[in-house]
Amino acid sequence: MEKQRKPKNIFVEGPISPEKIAQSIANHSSKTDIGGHSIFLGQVRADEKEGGKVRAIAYSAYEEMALEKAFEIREEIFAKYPLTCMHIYHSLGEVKVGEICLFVFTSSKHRKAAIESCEELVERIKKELPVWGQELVDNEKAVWKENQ
Amino acid sequence: MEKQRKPKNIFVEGPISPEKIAQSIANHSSKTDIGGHSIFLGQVRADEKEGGKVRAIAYSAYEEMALEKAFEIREEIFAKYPLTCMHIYHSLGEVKVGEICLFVFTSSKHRKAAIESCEELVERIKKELPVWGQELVDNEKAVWKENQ
Amino acid sequence: MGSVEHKFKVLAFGMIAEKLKTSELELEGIPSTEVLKGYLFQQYPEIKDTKFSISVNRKQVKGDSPIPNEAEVALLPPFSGG
Amino acid sequence: MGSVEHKFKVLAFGMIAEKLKTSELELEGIPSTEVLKGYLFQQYPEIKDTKFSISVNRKQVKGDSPIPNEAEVALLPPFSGG
Repeated sequence: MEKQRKPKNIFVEGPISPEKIAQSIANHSSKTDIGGHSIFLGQVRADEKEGGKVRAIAYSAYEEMALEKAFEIREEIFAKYPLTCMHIYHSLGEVKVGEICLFVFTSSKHRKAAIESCEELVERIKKELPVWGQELVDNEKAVWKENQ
Repeated sequence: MEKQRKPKNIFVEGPISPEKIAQSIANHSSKTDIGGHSIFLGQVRADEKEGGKVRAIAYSAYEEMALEKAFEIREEIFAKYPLTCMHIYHSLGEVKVGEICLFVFTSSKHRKAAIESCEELVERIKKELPVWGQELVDNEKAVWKENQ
Repeated sequence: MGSVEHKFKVLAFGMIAEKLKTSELELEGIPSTEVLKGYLFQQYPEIKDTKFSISVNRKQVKGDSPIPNEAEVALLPPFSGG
Repeated sequence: MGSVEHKFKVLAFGMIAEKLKTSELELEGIPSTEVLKGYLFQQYPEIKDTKFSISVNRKQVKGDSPIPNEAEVALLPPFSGG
């Protein structure tokens, strides 16, 4: 029986904690056909901007469209690579510098599929998901980010 | 002043715990010039072998040479990519199926350097470090692994 | 009276929402995305210099696309997730 | 008496250690890695069919390499870390 995949929520309010990442890794110890995991984490940088240093990024999204798109990307990546598991988490709301705002996690029997699919997922998430980050600087001025 | 890098121990006795990974991630929250982390985890698979299913891998190493080689690889990767941090941990001794035996962690300002260097590190570790895994199967027979 | 109404919703995000000073508009009688842009540029000239793409019912569209009745249209500035 | 001794250590790992039934040998008077191989194949014919490379003082060598006095030589079966 083919596994039926349904759109899942990828959004979490605020930063993604290291403990959540550890829990997610630990959850895979029962899947003994996995030989490699690839993880990408996005972390908020304290970039220098006009008017000050970034202290946080406030994320907003067109959530319904983002979830539909994330599901479409998931399905395409699952069709392209022999993966056992794939997880995507993205923050909404304020994430401070040094905190994690994106967590992408792929697992496969052999390492190549996990590594390549993780990289492709990150690129597609940044390019295709309707998510916006507004950089909040010291002096309360806000700057809208733009990918690439 | 240039940072002086010295050979570090990469070996840990037994499996690498998700909590150790979480701690390692959390340790980077103070480095606010980091924008992306790339992580690779090797996990022991329950492969079917002649005589039974793998229940664990017992790792041994020519430790002195492995540490010298790991240091050489570190220096070369640091010279090649604009990285903020790089960490390598490899298990010695018995690691059960579903447990983590390799943890490679790179961090950089922009994601590309972290992602590419992590992949290159994993390939070099598997190919160049004098480490051996012996697959322990149900019936106590042991099979020496061979990479690639 | 008796004519079929053609209503739709426009969602605005990021810098566009900031410039429109709202994240949602109700519009009617605008048949396509190019006509919508013309309307918006006239009503809100401050968005003329802002890059954005348009989705209709959660699919990004290119060029001039029809806007169906009851559609959910969205104005999407360049993405910056991750 | 009076002649310079030429001693060195041979470390064996993985399947090679298993077949040699030891992980360390003390040898002397063997000038190079090819001569060492010849000696080992004669003494331990069971390793003839086992792939391994050789390191001298922790550097892998190719072809026939001299073995310095007091060297640390190692017999390295194919790596399988990670």
